[in-house]
Amino acid sequence: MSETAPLLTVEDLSVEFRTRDGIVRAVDRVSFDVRWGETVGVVGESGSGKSVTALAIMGLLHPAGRVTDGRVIFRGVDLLAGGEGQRRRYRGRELSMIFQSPRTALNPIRPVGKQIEDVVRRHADLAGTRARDRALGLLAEVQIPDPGRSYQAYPFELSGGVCQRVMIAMAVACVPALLIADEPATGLDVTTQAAILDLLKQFAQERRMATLLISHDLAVIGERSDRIVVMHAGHVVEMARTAELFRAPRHPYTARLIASTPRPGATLGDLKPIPGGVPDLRGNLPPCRYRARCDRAIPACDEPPLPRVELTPGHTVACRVPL
Amino acid sequence: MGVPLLEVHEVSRLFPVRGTRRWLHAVDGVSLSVMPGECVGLVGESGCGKSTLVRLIARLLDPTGGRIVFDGRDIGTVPAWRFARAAERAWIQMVFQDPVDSLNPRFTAFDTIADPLRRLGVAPERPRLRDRVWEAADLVGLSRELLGRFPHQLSGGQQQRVAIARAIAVRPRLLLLDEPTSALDVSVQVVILHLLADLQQKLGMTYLFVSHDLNLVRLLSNRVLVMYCGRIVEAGPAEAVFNRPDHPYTRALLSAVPVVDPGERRPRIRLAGEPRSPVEPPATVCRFYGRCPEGFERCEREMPALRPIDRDHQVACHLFESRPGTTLGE
Amino acid sequence: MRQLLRHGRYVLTENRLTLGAFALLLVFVGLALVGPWIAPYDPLATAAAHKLEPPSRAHWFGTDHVGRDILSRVIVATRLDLAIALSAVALSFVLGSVAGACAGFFGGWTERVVSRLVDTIMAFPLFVLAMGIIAAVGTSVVNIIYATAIINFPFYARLARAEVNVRREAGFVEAARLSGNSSARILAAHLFPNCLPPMTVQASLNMGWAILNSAGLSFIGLGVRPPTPEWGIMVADGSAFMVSGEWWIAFFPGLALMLAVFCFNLLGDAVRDLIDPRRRT
Amino acid sequence: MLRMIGRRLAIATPGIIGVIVVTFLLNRALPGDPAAYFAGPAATRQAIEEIRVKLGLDRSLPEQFALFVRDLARGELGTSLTSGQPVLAELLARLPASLELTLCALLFAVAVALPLGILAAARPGSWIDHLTRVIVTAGNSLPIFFTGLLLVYVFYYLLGLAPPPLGRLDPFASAPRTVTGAYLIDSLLMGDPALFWASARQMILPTLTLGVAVLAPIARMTRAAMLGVLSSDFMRTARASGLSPATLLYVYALRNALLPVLTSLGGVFSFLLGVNVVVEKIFAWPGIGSYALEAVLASDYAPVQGYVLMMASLYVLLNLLIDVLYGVIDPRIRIET
Repeated sequence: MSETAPLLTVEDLSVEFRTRDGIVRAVDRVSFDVRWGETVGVVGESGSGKSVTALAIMGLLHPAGRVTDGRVIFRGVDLLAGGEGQRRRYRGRELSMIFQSPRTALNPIRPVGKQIEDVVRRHADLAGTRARDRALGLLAEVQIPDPGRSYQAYPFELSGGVCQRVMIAMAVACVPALLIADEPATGLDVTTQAAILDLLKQFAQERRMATLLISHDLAVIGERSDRIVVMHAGHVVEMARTAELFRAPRHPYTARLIASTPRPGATLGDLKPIPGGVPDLRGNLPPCRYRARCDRAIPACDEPPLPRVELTPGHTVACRVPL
Repeated sequence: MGVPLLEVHEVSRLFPVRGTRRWLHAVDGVSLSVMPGECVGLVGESGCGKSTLVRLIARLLDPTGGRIVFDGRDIGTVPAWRFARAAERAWIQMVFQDPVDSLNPRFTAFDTIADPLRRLGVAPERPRLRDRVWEAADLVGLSRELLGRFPHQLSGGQQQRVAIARAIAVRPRLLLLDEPTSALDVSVQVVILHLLADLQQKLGMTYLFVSHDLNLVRLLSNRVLVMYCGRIVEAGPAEAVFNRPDHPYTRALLSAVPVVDPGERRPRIRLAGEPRSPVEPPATVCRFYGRCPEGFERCEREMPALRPIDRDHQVACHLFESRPGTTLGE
Repeated sequence: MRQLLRHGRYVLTENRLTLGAFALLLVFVGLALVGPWIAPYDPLATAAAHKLEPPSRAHWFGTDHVGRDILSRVIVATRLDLAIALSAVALSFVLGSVAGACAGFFGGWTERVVSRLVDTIMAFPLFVLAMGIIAAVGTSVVNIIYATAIINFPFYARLARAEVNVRREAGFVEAARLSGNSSARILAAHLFPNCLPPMTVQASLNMGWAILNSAGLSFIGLGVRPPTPEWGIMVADGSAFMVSGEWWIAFFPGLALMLAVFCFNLLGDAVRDLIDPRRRT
Repeated sequence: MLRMIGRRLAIATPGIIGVIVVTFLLNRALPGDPAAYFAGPAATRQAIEEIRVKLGLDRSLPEQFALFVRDLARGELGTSLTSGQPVLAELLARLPASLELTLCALLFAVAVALPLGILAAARPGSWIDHLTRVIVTAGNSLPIFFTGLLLVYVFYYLLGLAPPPLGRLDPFASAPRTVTGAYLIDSLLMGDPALFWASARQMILPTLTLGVAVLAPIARMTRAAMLGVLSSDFMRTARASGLSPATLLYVYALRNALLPVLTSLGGVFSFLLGVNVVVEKIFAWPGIGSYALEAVLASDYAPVQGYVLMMASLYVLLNLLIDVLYGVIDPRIRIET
C-alpha cells in the first residue's frame, strides 16, 4: 500500500432517510479525503450532515437511512461495496469511532474495563490475563487514575470526562489508522474538553493515527485540525488548509460562520449573524442549498449542478461566485 | 456608586443526597451585588452551583442560609411557593437554557407570552392584553403571524425569542439569563446575543448572565464572577478578569478555551484529577486544592476568603493574601 | 390541530387493520345503542321446543339449553359489557390521574398516602382482589364496576405520578412559576394537560383489559346474574356443552368478546401512534 | 447482597401490612350480620349472640383487628363452614396443584416468547416480526376462558387427542405419593413414567391455555426492550468497535433487554395467579382457585380470606425474587443501595 494515496477517500457520498414526512436528503454528493496521519476537521451547524457522513463511512447508519450513491475507499478497499462482515473486520481494528455523550455510549451494566477487554479480545487475539493486562494498560494510557479500580467501575460511577477516556481507550486499543471523533468534547466542561482533545492529539502524533474530527464548534475545529471541511445542509461547501480557510474563506457561508463565532478580543459588534436557517432537506432543493441565505447569489446559481471549483491546490469551494 | 439593585449575602443552599444522610453543598456562602443597569457575567463549569444560585435569586428555590436583598427588601425570607404573589415577582424574570424545555408544548406563543401578563395582573383585560403581547413580540423581533404557533412549529431561534418575550413582557428590572444561547446553533446565537444587548439598552434592564462559555460572557458583561464548586473564586471587571486572570482556576479555565487563531493561544494550564465532591466538602480546605497547580500547605488548612486585590477586583486565594498587591509571576 | 387530523388520516389509511378496528368499533357502538330494537328475538324468551339447536336460518347463532336465541342475546349484551368497561375505566382514569398527579407534584405526605394505596392494591394479584371485593360486597353491576375500577386505579395513579414527576422540574414549569402561577394552577393548567396524551393511550389500551376482567368475573359466577344477557355468563352457560359438542353456545359470545377486546387493543395502539409517533414499535 | 434483600423486604413491608388490613376489612364488609349468617337460618337469638362472642364480633374494630393479626401470626386462618376443616391445611394441600400449573405455564410462555421477541427485534419487518405482532395482538385479546373451552372442544371432542378436562389424573389412576405435591415431580421420584405421562397429558391443555394468555405480554415486552437496546447509543459504540455478532447480541443487547422483561414478569405472574381460578374451573383442576371459588359461591368467607392472603403473600415473595434477580443483573441497583 503506497502511503501517498489517501488513507480514506469519500467520493460523491449521498445518504437519504425515509421519514413519515418524506425523504430527507441528509447528505448529497459529499467528497473529501483524509491522508495518513493528518487531522481533518468537519464543521457545520446542526443538520449539516456531518454525523451522518461519519456514520455512513462506518456503516452504522440508522436503518431508516440508506446510502444512495458514492464510494468510501479506505486503504484501497471500497467499504460500501463490501458486506457487513467485511466492515466488521475493519471496525475497531483499523477504523474506530468515538461519540458524543460518552456516558450513554457505554454499556451501562458492564464494567468499563471489560468493555475495553471485549475489543482487545476480538481484534488483538489476546485472551485471559493478557487481554486484561492490555485493558489495564490502555486505561493507564488514557490517563485514568487507578486503572485497577476503574477497570471494575460502571459508567454511572464515572464522570463524563472519564467515560470519554474509556471510549478513547476502546477506540485506540488496536492502533487504528483512522479515528472518527464525532463531537468528542461537546457537553463536557471547558477544561475537560481541552484535556480530551489533547489526549486525542497525543495519540494521533504518537501513533501516526489520522483523525476525522467532527464538531459544530469552529473554534475547536480551527484549533485542532490540519485541514477543514465545511458542511452546510448536506453539502461540502468549502475545503482548505486551516490557516488558509481562516485567512481567506472563499465560500460566503464559511465567511459568515467565521464572522459569527465568538473569539477573544472580538466585541459583540464584530460578530455578524448568518441570515435565514438551515433549509428543510425534504422535497425539491435548489442545486445550491445555501442559495436562500446568500446575499451574493446570481441567476446562474439556480442551475445545476453544484459547482466544485479548486481555486488553489487543496482549496475547493462549491460556489459560482466565491469571495 | 449608587445603591445595588441586588445584594446577595452569604447565601447557601444544601440538598439532601438521596439514600444517605449527607448534604450536597450546591451553593456555599456566596455574596455578590449587582448595580442597576449592569450586566454581570457568572461563569463556571457544570455542577459548580451557578444554576442553583440563579434559581435562588429568581426565588424558584429557597436558600438554606443567607440573605437576598432586592431593591432594599429582603426577599429571601418569602418562601418560593408564595413568591408568585410577591410584589417583586414581576421585577425578577429569567430566560432558560433550552427553549424546547422551557416552553409549554401545549401553549401557543401568544399564550406563553400572555401568561405572566395575566397572572401578574399587568394587563388582565382582553384588548389591552393583546396589545401588550404584540408589543413584547415586536420588541424581540417575533412576527405576529407566529404568535398562533406551538413551540414545535417554531425554529430554535424563534422559540428563544418567545421565551425572551415572555420574560420581558412584564418589564422586569432584573433579567436572569441562564445559558440563553447554549442550545442554539452558532448562527442563531449571535442573533440572540444582539437582541439581548438591544433590549438591555431599550428597556434599561439589569442582567445576570450565566454561562460556561467564557467567550460569550465577555461579549455582554461589564463585570464577571467566576464560580468553582459552590463558591465564588474571582470577581472583577470583565476586562481585568479576562486579560489578567488572577485565581489559578480562572487562569486554567481561560487557557482551556479553544481559540481559532493559533497565534492567540495562551500556554495551557493543565488541571490534574477531578473536581472535589460537593457533598459535605471540608470547610477548612480550599475547594480547588488538589487540582490547583499552585496549591501549598496553607490551602489545606484554611479556606481562602474572597478579598480585594485591586479596586473592584476580588480573588479567593491564599497566594494573594501572603503577597498582597502582587499578581502571580507572569 | 390540522396536523393532528392529517396524522390521524395517515394512521387510519396506512394501516388497514386499524381502519378495520375503527369500523368494528362503530358496529359495536351501534349495537350498544340500538341493540334491543334490532335483535330478532326476545333475549330472555325461552322455548323448550327449540333448545340446543345448532346455527340455522332461523337462529343464526343457534339456541341455548333453554331455547333462547344466542344471536339476540349476543347483540343485547353489547350495551352492558361496554357500559361496565367504560364506566370502570372512566372512574379509575379520573380518580387515578387526580391522585397520581397530586402525588407527583406535591410529594410529601400526599405522595406517601397515594403510593401506600397503590402498593397495597398492587400487592394483590389483581383478579384475586376483584374476586375478594365482589365476594365481600356482593354481586351487582355497580360492584363489578367498582371492583374493576379499583384494580385499574394503580395504573393511572402510577402513570400520572410518573408523568408529572418527570415534568415537575421542566423549564416550562419554572417559567410558569416566574410568570406568577400558583402551585395549584401550575399543576392544573400547565402540567396536567401535558400528561393527558399518555394517560389517554393508557385508557384506550386499558379498555380491552377492563372488558376481559368484568367478563371473567361473570364467567366464574361473580358478575352479572343470569339470565341477564352478558358475554361472560353466556360463555359460562355454554362451557358444559363444549365437551358434548354443542360449541355454538359458548363460541359466539366468546367471539363477540374477543372481537371487542381485539378492536379496543388495536385502537389503543392506533391512539398511541397518533399521540406519540416516536414510540412506535 | 443480603443488605439489598433486607432493603427490598423493608420496601415490601407496607404492602404486606396493606394486604392484611384490606383482607381484614373485606371480611368485615360482608353484607348483613356475620354472626347471624354463621349461625344459620334456624338459630335462636341466644345462639347468634354466642357465636358473636365466639367470633369476637362484639368487640371494637381495632380489637377485632388485633385478634385477627394474632390468629394470623399463629397460622390460624379459621375453618371452612362447608367442610369443617382448617382453611390453612386445605389451602396447603391444594397449593401444589395450582403452583405446578402456574409454573409450567410460565415456563412454557417464557420459553416461547423470549426467542420470539428477540428474533422479532433482531429482524424488524421479517416474517417472524409479523408473526410476533399477530401473536401479541391476538394473545392480548383472547379471553382466557374462551381459549380454554376452544382447546377442549378441538383437542378433546373433535380430535380426541386430549383426556377429558376433569382434573389432574383420570379417575381410575391413583395419585403418586406426596413429596412435593407436584404430580410431575412426585411421579418421577417414584420412578413411574406411566404415571408421569398420565399427569403430563392432563397438564397440557390447561398449561397451554394459561401459557398462551401470557405469551403475548412477554413477547411484546421482549421485543420492545430489544428494539430499545438495539437502537441505543452503547450498541452503536459496540458495533463501531467491530465486536462479533454473538457478543453484540448476547453480552451487550440481551442482558440489558432482560431488565424490563424481568420487571414485566411480576405483572405476568400476578395475572397467572388471578386467572388460575378460571382455568381451574374449566378443567376441574383441584387447586386453590377452584377451592376459593366454591367457597365464594357458598358464601363461606374464611377460605376466601385465606385464599386472598395466600395469593398476596405468594405474589410479594415472587416480587422479592424478581428484585433480587434484577440486582444481580443491574449494578446500578446493586451498588446504589
